[in-house]
Amino acid sequence: MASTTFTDTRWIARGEERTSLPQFLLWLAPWAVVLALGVYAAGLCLYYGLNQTNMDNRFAFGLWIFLDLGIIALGAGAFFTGFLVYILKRAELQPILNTAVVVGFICYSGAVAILMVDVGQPLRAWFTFWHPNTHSMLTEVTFCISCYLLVLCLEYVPILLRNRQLRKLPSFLVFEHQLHKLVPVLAGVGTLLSFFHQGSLGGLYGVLRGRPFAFREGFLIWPSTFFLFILSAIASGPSFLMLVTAAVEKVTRRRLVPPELFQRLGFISGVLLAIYIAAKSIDTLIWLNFTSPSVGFAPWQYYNYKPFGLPILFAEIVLFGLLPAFLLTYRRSAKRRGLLLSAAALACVGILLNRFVLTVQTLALPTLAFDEFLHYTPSWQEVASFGGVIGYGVIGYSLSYRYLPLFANPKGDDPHVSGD
Amino acid sequence: MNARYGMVIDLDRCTGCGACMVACASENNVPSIPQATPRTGLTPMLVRRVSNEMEGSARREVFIPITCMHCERETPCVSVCPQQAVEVDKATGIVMQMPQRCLGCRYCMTACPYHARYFNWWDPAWPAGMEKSLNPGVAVRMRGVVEKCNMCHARLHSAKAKAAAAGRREIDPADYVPACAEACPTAAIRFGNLADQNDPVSQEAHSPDAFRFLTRLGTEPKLYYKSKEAWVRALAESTSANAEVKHG
Amino acid sequence: MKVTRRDLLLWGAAGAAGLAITPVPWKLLDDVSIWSQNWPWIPQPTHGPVEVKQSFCTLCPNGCGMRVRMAAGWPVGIAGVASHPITRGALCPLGYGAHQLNWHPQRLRTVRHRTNSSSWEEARAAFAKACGEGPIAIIDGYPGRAASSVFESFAQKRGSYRAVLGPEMQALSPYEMWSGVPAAGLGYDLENAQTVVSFGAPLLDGWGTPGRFTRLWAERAAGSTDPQLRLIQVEPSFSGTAPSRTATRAWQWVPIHAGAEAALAAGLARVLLDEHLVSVSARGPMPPITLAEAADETGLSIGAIADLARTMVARPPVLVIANDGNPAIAALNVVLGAAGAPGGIVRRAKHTESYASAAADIGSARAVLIDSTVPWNFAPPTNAEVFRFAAWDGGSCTADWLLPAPGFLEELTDVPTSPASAIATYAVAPTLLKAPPGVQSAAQFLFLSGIDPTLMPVEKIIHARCADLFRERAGTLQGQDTTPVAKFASVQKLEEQLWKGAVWIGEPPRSAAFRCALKEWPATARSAQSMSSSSMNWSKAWRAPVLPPLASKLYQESSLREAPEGRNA
Amino acid sequence: MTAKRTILVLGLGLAVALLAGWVAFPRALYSRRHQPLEFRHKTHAEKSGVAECSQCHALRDDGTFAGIPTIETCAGCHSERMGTSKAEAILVDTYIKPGQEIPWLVYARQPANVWFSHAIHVKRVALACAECHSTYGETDEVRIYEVNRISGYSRDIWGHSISRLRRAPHEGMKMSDCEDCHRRHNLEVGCLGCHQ
Repeated sequence: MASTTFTDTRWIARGEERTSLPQFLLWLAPWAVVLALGVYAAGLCLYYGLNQTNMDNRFAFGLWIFLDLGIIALGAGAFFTGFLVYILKRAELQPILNTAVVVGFICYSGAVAILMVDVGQPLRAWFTFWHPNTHSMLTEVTFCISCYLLVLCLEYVPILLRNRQLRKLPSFLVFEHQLHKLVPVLAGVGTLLSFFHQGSLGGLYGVLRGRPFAFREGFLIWPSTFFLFILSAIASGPSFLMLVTAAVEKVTRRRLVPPELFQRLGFISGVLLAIYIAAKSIDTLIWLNFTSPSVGFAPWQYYNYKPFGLPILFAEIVLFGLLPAFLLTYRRSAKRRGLLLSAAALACVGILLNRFVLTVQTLALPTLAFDEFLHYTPSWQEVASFGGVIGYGVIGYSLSYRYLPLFANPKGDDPHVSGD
Repeated sequence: MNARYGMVIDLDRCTGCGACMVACASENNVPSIPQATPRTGLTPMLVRRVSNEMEGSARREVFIPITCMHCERETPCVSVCPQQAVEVDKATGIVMQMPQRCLGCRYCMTACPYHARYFNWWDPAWPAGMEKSLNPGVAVRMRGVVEKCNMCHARLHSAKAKAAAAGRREIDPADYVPACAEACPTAAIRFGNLADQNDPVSQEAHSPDAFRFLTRLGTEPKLYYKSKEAWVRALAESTSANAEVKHG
Repeated sequence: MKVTRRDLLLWGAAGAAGLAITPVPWKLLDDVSIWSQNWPWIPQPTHGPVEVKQSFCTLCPNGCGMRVRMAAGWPVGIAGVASHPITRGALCPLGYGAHQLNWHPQRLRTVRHRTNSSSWEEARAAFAKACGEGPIAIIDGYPGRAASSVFESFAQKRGSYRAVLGPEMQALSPYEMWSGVPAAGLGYDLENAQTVVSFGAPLLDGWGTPGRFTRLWAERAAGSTDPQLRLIQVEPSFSGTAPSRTATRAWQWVPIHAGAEAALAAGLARVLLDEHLVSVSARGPMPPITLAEAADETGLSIGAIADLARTMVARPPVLVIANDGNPAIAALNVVLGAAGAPGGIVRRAKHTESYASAAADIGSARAVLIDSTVPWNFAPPTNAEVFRFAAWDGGSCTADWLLPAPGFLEELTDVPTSPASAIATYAVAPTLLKAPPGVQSAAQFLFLSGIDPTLMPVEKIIHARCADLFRERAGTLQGQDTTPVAKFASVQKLEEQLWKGAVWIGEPPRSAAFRCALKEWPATARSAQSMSSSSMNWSKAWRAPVLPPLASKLYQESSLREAPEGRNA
Repeated sequence: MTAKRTILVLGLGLAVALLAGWVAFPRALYSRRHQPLEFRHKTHAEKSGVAECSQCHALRDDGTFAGIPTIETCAGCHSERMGTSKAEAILVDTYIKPGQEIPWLVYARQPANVWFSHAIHVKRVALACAECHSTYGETDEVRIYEVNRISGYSRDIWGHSISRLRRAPHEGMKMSDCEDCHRRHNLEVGCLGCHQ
């Protein structure tokens, strides 16, 4: 069935016009290069070991962990939108649901791929499932992320099967229908899993009793960062979805979703962001005044080391917190697409900054009185292999966009019955 | 009765010669890595040099041997390990690291406030023939795993075997002394059973000059340090004192 | 019936599902992880019966006692010997890694003539030829051994024998000049000193026998504000470089201008004599330098020098230790009456060997034979043909002949009294490892060259020395237990013990006085070398060709020490 | 019709998979090796009146286990050929005369990171050798040594049955087997109790 002529229209959903194949390939080419370079770099790390990175015994976590936490937070849009649509029955968000799933799938699979390079002995990584240490936040993360990745696959498959050619196989169509019935359930499960691993990613650092900069008291077994991470993730998720959709609209020069939807997303994002910032501020105050001093670390001492001064804290809370929260929720600013999007961008940057501070600053700060404040610059292998994930993301999304009906088509007829 | 092995390190006696570091590496088959730096090297026992930051004749320096503190409560590295590669041994109180179980996620390294854990960034290698000089009691680690002080468990093993062969249940304390304590030319490092009231080490641990690092973290380390110099004892707690003078 | 794509898909699906309920995926998962735990390229130790052998470290002339743990016949670990009278269980960091040295990549296994490889026959021929043509010189880095006496007797007729001495011995040479007692017979009675003033000697950093002074210091001084053993370190302070670990751990550190040691010594002597702080009997010559000049040169105030002088004598006996042959500093000891008094410079009770440390001029030699014990940084005269013995190639070697010598534990040698020791000791380091083929010690080389038929092999000489010990019936033998030599029934019994690692100990230096005839103050020579690096002792003064690989832990994988020169991390 | 066909195809796929997994795979996974020499435990025991395993497989004074006797022990009797068998010739000429150790393939060889003290198990707890090593020592057979191509472990470590379900008490020397026995005698041992 391989088409001999240099075209792929038979694969593109009816009623959707897409750019010509050559133009599409031209768009993919640079990203393919980035991806290839990333695969090569990752290969080096797997073959020669992690000496290929610039991490060391003091900076045992580096760029990778920071970006993993980052993209997983941004990928939270997937489960959260599913949650809103299927659990809270917010039908108006339906149009971006597929995008949400694809973005989520890409973020999570990418993060997991990088993690497999990041661990020193990937061949033994499965021990976590066989000999799990139930007290470890990382165990929680590993279980939830791998399970949720499975859920995402199950959510992605029906979208995949809606491809024009694949629909030709009757059994697939049946399968897809069955699966689609499952989707609400999956959304529920996904929500549960996501709440836990987003949280335990925060817990990851919150439990570090040995690192008073990160250590937090908490509720039951979960430190406060557990809940802050959930909040910040669901706050930034929608913003990121908005940015992705907007980017696609820019590239394809066409309206894919009604503008009200953007405002809706922005509002949700903004409100959650506001809640998050409030919670974070309280948490920070408690930590500075009680938690940290109680273990012998004077408040504010962490901010004596440039470049990690107080401005970072300010930026996190005001510049990338309150400001976007306001812009996203305030009707006037939300109406202006430009403002809305830049606010969304600010929100996402804020979350990334938060993850950066927690991962990098925590390790850079001294604990013993005679420790030095440390610096670390990732090696090209680290940067490249992460670039690979981004390349993978863009390519993955582009393909999905081209060959799958990501956005319910304007005619509004239900994609399930339409088609041949 | 269960033992609680620990050490008392008399910093006033330490001349920073580094014998403990070499003896430790030799006992535990720690390779010498050509490309390694102070930040990527393997030094399960590491002597750190600290000064009172004065100039001229007022300058004092102290050498602080740092190794795993074998924390007793809330042991930071144990709770974080996702696959039980770290545990506190009930019988000895030793915090054990199992490199063959480890998947190299390095979470325990970020958890350790003493930076006493080391990652094998490279595969171990020895010049041709030198593998004959490896200690048969210790398995060589491979790249991609975390290692640390296991209190020379190979010596505990041979002490146990010796006792068993002699039909004894308990080991002879003389048979079990970690390499660093054995090697220290000034007997600054002393090893003993903190659970045993009559053990001189457990008594020394309660001397007024004795202190432990970062006790307020509440991890109850089993490595005690000793100094008559107040500025040295002041190093026990966090950086807050001299945070101002340090900057990135 | 034709197979459709659908069939294939279904078949594959069923197959995949089926495999999941077979051992394949699960067993593979397990085996692959086990493989990762036993990677074939990770070296593994050799297993076998374990035994502990007593021996002595021969890396430097201090001959520390060591227990060598051998597994399957190979050394796998090294520890000190608590019963050793001088080291008392201590070793230096290099000693603990020494058992790996024999496999060092720079180990020499073949004879090298300049850049190309050669043979022992050619080397011997060349040496014989040289001996015929002119005077030869033999350089020994570890005088007093049986091998050394082989060198001496060979050199007697054909040239000169010269011992390269470490700073500890150099510091004793002035007293030899003034008293006629050979420096090799002198030592520091540290054990009885109460105040030790070191002029740049790295007393806490591997000076003399590692562990000898550090042990004393740890037991009598460490941490105490008013210690029984007061260590005063006189040492230049250089801005930028950290002071030596001795300076920063000492009871008192006196920072002075670089190279002003002699001036300070003179200044102190003047104060001691002016203020009659020293007993009249011990009065030495008055230095020809005013206190003001001394103060000016050292950078200390007049008051500071005076105070230092008073502090010195406050807690006698006081001993001044130099780090080189600087006569002014030695003279200070004479003024203090520390030369030839308990707790000062003492003359060892009868020691088994006496050797000429006379620095004969070897500039005119036709050929120079350098023993493997000579520090690698020893520079021989260029006009002579140089036969350099060494177990390891330390790099940038200018010798004409590079001759592979036995490595660590591979050679039978006796262990004479360690430099600057107050008591005489004697021990034997047996051969614990078979030397690789094509390796030969300098003594064997001379013996096999057959140039001098009267030469005795090392083993014979050691037997003879043991016989002497037995005949003299003096001292005790310190092994698992302590036995006076007089108690031994036969020389065989004595030798047996010595071969098992026992140490012969001479009488303690009680009536150890000797007179120094020092009429006037020696010409104030500036210090030969000035200390700055904290790692000076094992990298500069006594540069070994190579270090045990694990030494990298100290200067490369940590910043505990500076990388020795030529070994930058 | 299509339903039948579907079932047929599915069944076919399943059958192939099961056959490959349960029959072909185990054969492919292990490589079979012969011992360098044949050795008859039973005969040796009878001829030289050996009653205890420990008489040849002895504990050293320091509690370490000497394992298989060295070539000197063999030379004690076999310094010259004692028979006309081919094995005898090989033994004397290739091993005893040049003093070359026999490279026996040890069925129970544990990996480098395992510390197992025979002293503790045999001397203190008085376990019978057969508990772990079966009665191999009482037979005259020379078993084929099977080694896992991937992990390099002797097949005895996993046990002969690939499913590990039906296996004799002495079969299987994986960590889980040690743990089971320890659990049965409720003995708790930490990681480093058995690892090095």
